[in-house]
Amino acid sequence: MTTDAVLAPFIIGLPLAGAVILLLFGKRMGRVAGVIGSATVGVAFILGVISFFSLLSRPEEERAVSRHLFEWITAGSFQAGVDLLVDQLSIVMVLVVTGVGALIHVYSIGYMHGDERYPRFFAYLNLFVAFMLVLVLADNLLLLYVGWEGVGLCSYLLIGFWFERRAAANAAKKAFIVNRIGDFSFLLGILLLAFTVGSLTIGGVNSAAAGELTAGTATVAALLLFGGATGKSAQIPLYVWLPDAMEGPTPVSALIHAATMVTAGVYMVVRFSPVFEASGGTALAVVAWVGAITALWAALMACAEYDIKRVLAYSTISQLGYMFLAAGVGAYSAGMFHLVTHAFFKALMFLGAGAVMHALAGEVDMRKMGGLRKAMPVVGLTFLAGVLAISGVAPFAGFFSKDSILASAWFEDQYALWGIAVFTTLLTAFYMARLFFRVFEGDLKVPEGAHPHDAPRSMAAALVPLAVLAVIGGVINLPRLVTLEHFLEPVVGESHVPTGLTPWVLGGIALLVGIAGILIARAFYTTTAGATRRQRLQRLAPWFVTAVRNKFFVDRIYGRGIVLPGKALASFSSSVLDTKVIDGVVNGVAWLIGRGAEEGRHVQTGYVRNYAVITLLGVVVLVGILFLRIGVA
Amino acid sequence: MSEWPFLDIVVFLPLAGTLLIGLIPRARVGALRIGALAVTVVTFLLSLGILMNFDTGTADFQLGTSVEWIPEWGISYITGVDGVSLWMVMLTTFLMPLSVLASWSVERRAKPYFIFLLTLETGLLGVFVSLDLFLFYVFWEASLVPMYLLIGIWGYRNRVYAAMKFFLFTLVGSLLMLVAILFLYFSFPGSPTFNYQELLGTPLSLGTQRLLFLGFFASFAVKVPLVPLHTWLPDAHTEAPTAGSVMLAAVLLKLGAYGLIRFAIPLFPDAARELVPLVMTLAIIGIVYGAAVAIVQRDMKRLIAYSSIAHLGFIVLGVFVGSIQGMSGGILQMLNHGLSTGALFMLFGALYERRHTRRIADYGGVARSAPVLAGVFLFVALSSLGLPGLNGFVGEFLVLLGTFFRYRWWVVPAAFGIILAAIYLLWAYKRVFHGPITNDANLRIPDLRPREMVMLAPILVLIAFIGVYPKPFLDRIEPSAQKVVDQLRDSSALPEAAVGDADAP
Amino acid sequence: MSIDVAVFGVMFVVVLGSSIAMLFARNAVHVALFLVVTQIGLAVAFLLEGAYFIAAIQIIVYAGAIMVLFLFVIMLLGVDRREALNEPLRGQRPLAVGLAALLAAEVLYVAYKGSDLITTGGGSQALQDLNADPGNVKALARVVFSRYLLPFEVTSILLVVAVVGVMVLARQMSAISPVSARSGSSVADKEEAA
Amino acid sequence: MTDVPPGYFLALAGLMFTIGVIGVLVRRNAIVLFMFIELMLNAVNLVFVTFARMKGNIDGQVLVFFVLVVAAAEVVVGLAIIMLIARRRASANVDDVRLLKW
Repeated sequence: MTTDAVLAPFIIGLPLAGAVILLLFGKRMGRVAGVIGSATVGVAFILGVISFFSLLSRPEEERAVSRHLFEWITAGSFQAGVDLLVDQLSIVMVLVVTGVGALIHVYSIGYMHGDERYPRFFAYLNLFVAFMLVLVLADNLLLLYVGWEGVGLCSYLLIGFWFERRAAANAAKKAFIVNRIGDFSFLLGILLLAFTVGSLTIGGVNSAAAGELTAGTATVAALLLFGGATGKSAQIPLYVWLPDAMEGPTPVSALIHAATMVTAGVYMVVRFSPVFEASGGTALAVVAWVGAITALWAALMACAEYDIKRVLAYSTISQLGYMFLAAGVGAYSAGMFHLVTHAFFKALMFLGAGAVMHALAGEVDMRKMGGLRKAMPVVGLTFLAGVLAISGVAPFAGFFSKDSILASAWFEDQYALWGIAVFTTLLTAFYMARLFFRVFEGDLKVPEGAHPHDAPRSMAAALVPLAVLAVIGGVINLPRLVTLEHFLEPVVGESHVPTGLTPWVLGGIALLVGIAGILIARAFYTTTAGATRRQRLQRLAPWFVTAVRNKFFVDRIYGRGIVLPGKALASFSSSVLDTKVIDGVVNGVAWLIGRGAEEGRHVQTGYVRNYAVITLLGVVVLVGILFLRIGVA
Repeated sequence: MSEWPFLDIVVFLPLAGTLLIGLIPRARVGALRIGALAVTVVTFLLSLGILMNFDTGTADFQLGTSVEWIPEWGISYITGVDGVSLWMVMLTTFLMPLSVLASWSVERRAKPYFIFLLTLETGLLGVFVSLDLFLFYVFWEASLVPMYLLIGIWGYRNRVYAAMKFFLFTLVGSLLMLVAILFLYFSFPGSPTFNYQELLGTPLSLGTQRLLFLGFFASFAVKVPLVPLHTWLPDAHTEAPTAGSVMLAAVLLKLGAYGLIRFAIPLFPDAARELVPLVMTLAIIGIVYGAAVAIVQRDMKRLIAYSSIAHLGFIVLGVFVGSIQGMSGGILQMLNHGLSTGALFMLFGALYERRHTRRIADYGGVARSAPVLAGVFLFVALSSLGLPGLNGFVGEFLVLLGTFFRYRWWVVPAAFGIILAAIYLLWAYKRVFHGPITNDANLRIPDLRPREMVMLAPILVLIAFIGVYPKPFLDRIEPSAQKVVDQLRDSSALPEAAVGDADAP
Repeated sequence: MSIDVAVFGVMFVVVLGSSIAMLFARNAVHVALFLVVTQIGLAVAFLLEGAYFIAAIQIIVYAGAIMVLFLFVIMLLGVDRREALNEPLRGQRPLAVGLAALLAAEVLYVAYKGSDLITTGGGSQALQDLNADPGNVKALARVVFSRYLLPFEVTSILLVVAVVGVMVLARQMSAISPVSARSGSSVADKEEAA
Repeated sequence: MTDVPPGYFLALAGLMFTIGVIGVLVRRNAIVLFMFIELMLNAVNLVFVTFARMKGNIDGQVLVFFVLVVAAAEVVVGLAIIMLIARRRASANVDDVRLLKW
């Protein structure tokens, strides 16, 4: 067996073991828990790197190894095993998950310091990493589903980590349930594929998609799977849980709600790209449009948000939209590329935001902050790297990945999508710069009683490497040099970036738009004149501002339109159907019998002579019957 | 070794154990508990003998005995297990010691309590192993009485109403079944017999089959329970003492599903086939309705009771879709539901002992004062809502898969039930365990005690084990499940919709 | 023939008349006396039908012992108590009379239609022979102590049980008033006489 | 022995029985009630004797003998009970004893 196949179970097993140990014995460990938690993920990362090089050492066409561990569910002709698949795509995800995961673990040692449930936090984080690895390493749709729901569970646990806060508890529940709605669709997709393909292995599904699967089935299957992705990756219409999920501790937001879990949807779409392709355009178009609209939609909301974590959350939704847009136009490697770079810079920014909160006693409202760059230079600088990266400023990582998405859209002749994406780029640059200027630039402004200090060592230890990656992460896919694209080709198919002037022009446009966004934000948010300009702008379309500030009323619509009627229906069932109708019938029958007996017992007068008359009646009737039956003579 | 009549010993050991309990003076509650625990543990250990001697490869009945009882009327004592009843027997013997542990706080009239509990065990086990309709009916009714007394004497405030309702619902159903049994007995062409395996061949017209099927179905549908015959369940669950709820949910409800698999389908296959749409409709209504109603319950035990209705809907759905996946999944789900709902009742029972209220609104923030309890509860709740990797998922997935293979569209409302399950369980969990502590009484709730951990640990291990490696369970279920599926399916009329049929939806 | 018919006719009138008189007698003592008359009339009927022994004990036990017992109890409870004329139960009287009339019609119909049917075996002649040869009492005794021995013995047990039962009741009665002990024992005495 | 047809005796018995029934139904004094029962028993006795004549054997008369004994036992116990009740309630009216109503 090859090194990578041997290592795969251990890559999952290490964090899992860490989680179990921490859950069972964490209480007695104290601070060691953090070290153990980080170490398991760190070692898993090293194993991932070893596997990566072991894959690289093999010829290109043999870079996919599957390993059957044991049979899982077998019934009749249906079989699903616990099989792991290590190939180019999964190893990239493994590296991102374990790499970013390890850094965030380290960061959490500092961030969660002093929390009473410190060991529990690392147990959950480890468990999350384990499930995420199951998700990406699964060679089988059903096992992938295990990881898929497993990360949802960990997300639930971690969002609700501070469950004493009502908001956190609600957000956790909301996240899980909204995800479940997506999973409902995902599960139906799995059932459909199990039925039509007969096997749930990735190879089986994808080769069936390339072969016998009809376009209709493929479309339905792809859309059902994508329904799951909209839940997990927070796309329209199921994105509503992600902003609320910011109630969780910041490392959680960084790891789960920015870098890894939310990208699972993108990974899944890329993984099953043949199914999406087989639908003959419909499914991909839906993916692309949902992605594009989500990107724009979330970006708009990010512009009006004052909670720094929520800005980042909307930004994540928006960036995930980009990734789906890429997948939708068939640029899978571009999507994966953006997934990787996004993991770097978004995790970085979340951690930076966490450092700010840590320094300001948990304050998240950016209106109460300002000029923090001088107080916390490391954080400020690294955050700036993230902002530039996401805004698509060359040569930061985001520029390359975003540019390749934009270019793909353009070359697929999806100009409308391209337009939306470019406009979103502008918005992205704007709101990120707005955030940066408000928090880090200008005069020092902190909430009362807070003593801003720079990030402690463990936190900085995570920030700096991530900042470096955000700066230079683009190199993994430098056009025509070392390319991720090329590496992924055997899995996702060739991508054809045309040569010539156009790509350069497109790249230039993206860059200019990004810079423009930053400049607009600068005009609005750094000077005192900016404030009046802002007000003047808002007066132009006050209804729009209201709509954006209220998140387009989506939460309220869902609440009033779905949750309330649903609850009313359930209440009706419970208090009317069940207790009145069904129990009414039951108790009614009982009442009727009781009542009848109550009335009927008055026949028992107690007068012997009365009874005797009845007896006589019986005798007369009986003799009469005898006459009728046998007659006389 | 296999010459030992393990099965019969296991069935009657608890009843014999009541004699032991009878010898212990009433006042020595501690000794009574230990005695009951010892009896149930020994029963469980002996039942492992059944498991070990069970031959995986066959769908026939095994390990049983057959003696004539009242030969004049063709009544015999015939027992035996197959893949379906094996797990039900194991579930019963497994949960019984845990129920005794859950009854540790019973002080009032402890002696009759434990005697009834043990009698209940014999009754339940007897139902699962009887292969003579008369014997089956005797056990069926015999299991009813101790449960009725457990609810009626040791229950909570409204216990008499609940016990009465439980008793009458089930009794009305089982009387219809008795009529059907007698009818079947008299229509058997050979020498009169109640022997199940001989009766299987009784030639009946479709009309007769339909009536007799409905007779059996009435009894089993009440026990399952299927909507709209379910309203006894929330009351019975709510008012029953913890161990009563556990046994009620974990085993008693399975009697219905088990009866459908063992009797209703094989005895009247044509009628069963014809009435599949009806039963499936009821099952699906049960899934969605039970879950929806569970959402708005204010009483935790009621909520769990309604969740049982939804889960049992899944089981019946799986049993009746007529595919091996559905049937295996349904049977496995019987086991799973027994474990997870049993554990939920134990956990909530533990919480009740601490706070003496069942109202969800009286709780809040309990995870802070009792973190282990909260964690275990969450684990079990996740199993109940079908989180992949835990046991509930395996069963639910197989049921859905089986349903999809035969009746594509029915799967949508059934799967919708999974969303609802997440809603009611997590919402309730949030209200009980999360959030700030608003009620000072919740401030100092003691965490799980060692006894409770011992009681729950085996269930938790099994929940995880079945979730990760259900193969040993499915292997033993499959031959018997296949047999019933074959009986339910008219192989000439419906082609095997096997996995791999590439026809598009 | 003629004398028999005449005796029957007189007996018929006396029995029926005194029975009806029982219905209308207000005083319990009168009722009892009418009953005695009826029973004596019946004894005549028994004689007519060749049941000599039965006729004898009818008079000795029934008209004698049992009726004395009745009178005894009536005396104990007070002789002059008369029943009220009104009927508190609505519809009781018409219903009773109506239903009784129906019953009578049915019975009379049977008597009219079926009296010949059961005349089997030897008929009156055979009975006459029995009365002649071993004699009525002997014939009766033979049957009682052979075919009906077991019922006969059971009857004796019944009598013992009745005696014991009455003694128990008498003890309860003595708890109510001391006078009653005497009446209890007298009942037992009468019983033995029977 | 007479040659009056048995049917006449049966008719007499039937009428006596009916009168006994009416008496039981309309009279209220417990002792009187008892006497009417005796009347009915007597009517039955007459039937037995008549049947004995019709069948030509003596068994019917034996039955009368038994009826007599049973009647004696019944009267003894019955009267004792009536006494008991009459002493407790100072009344021999059967309508006064109706504890077992409803």
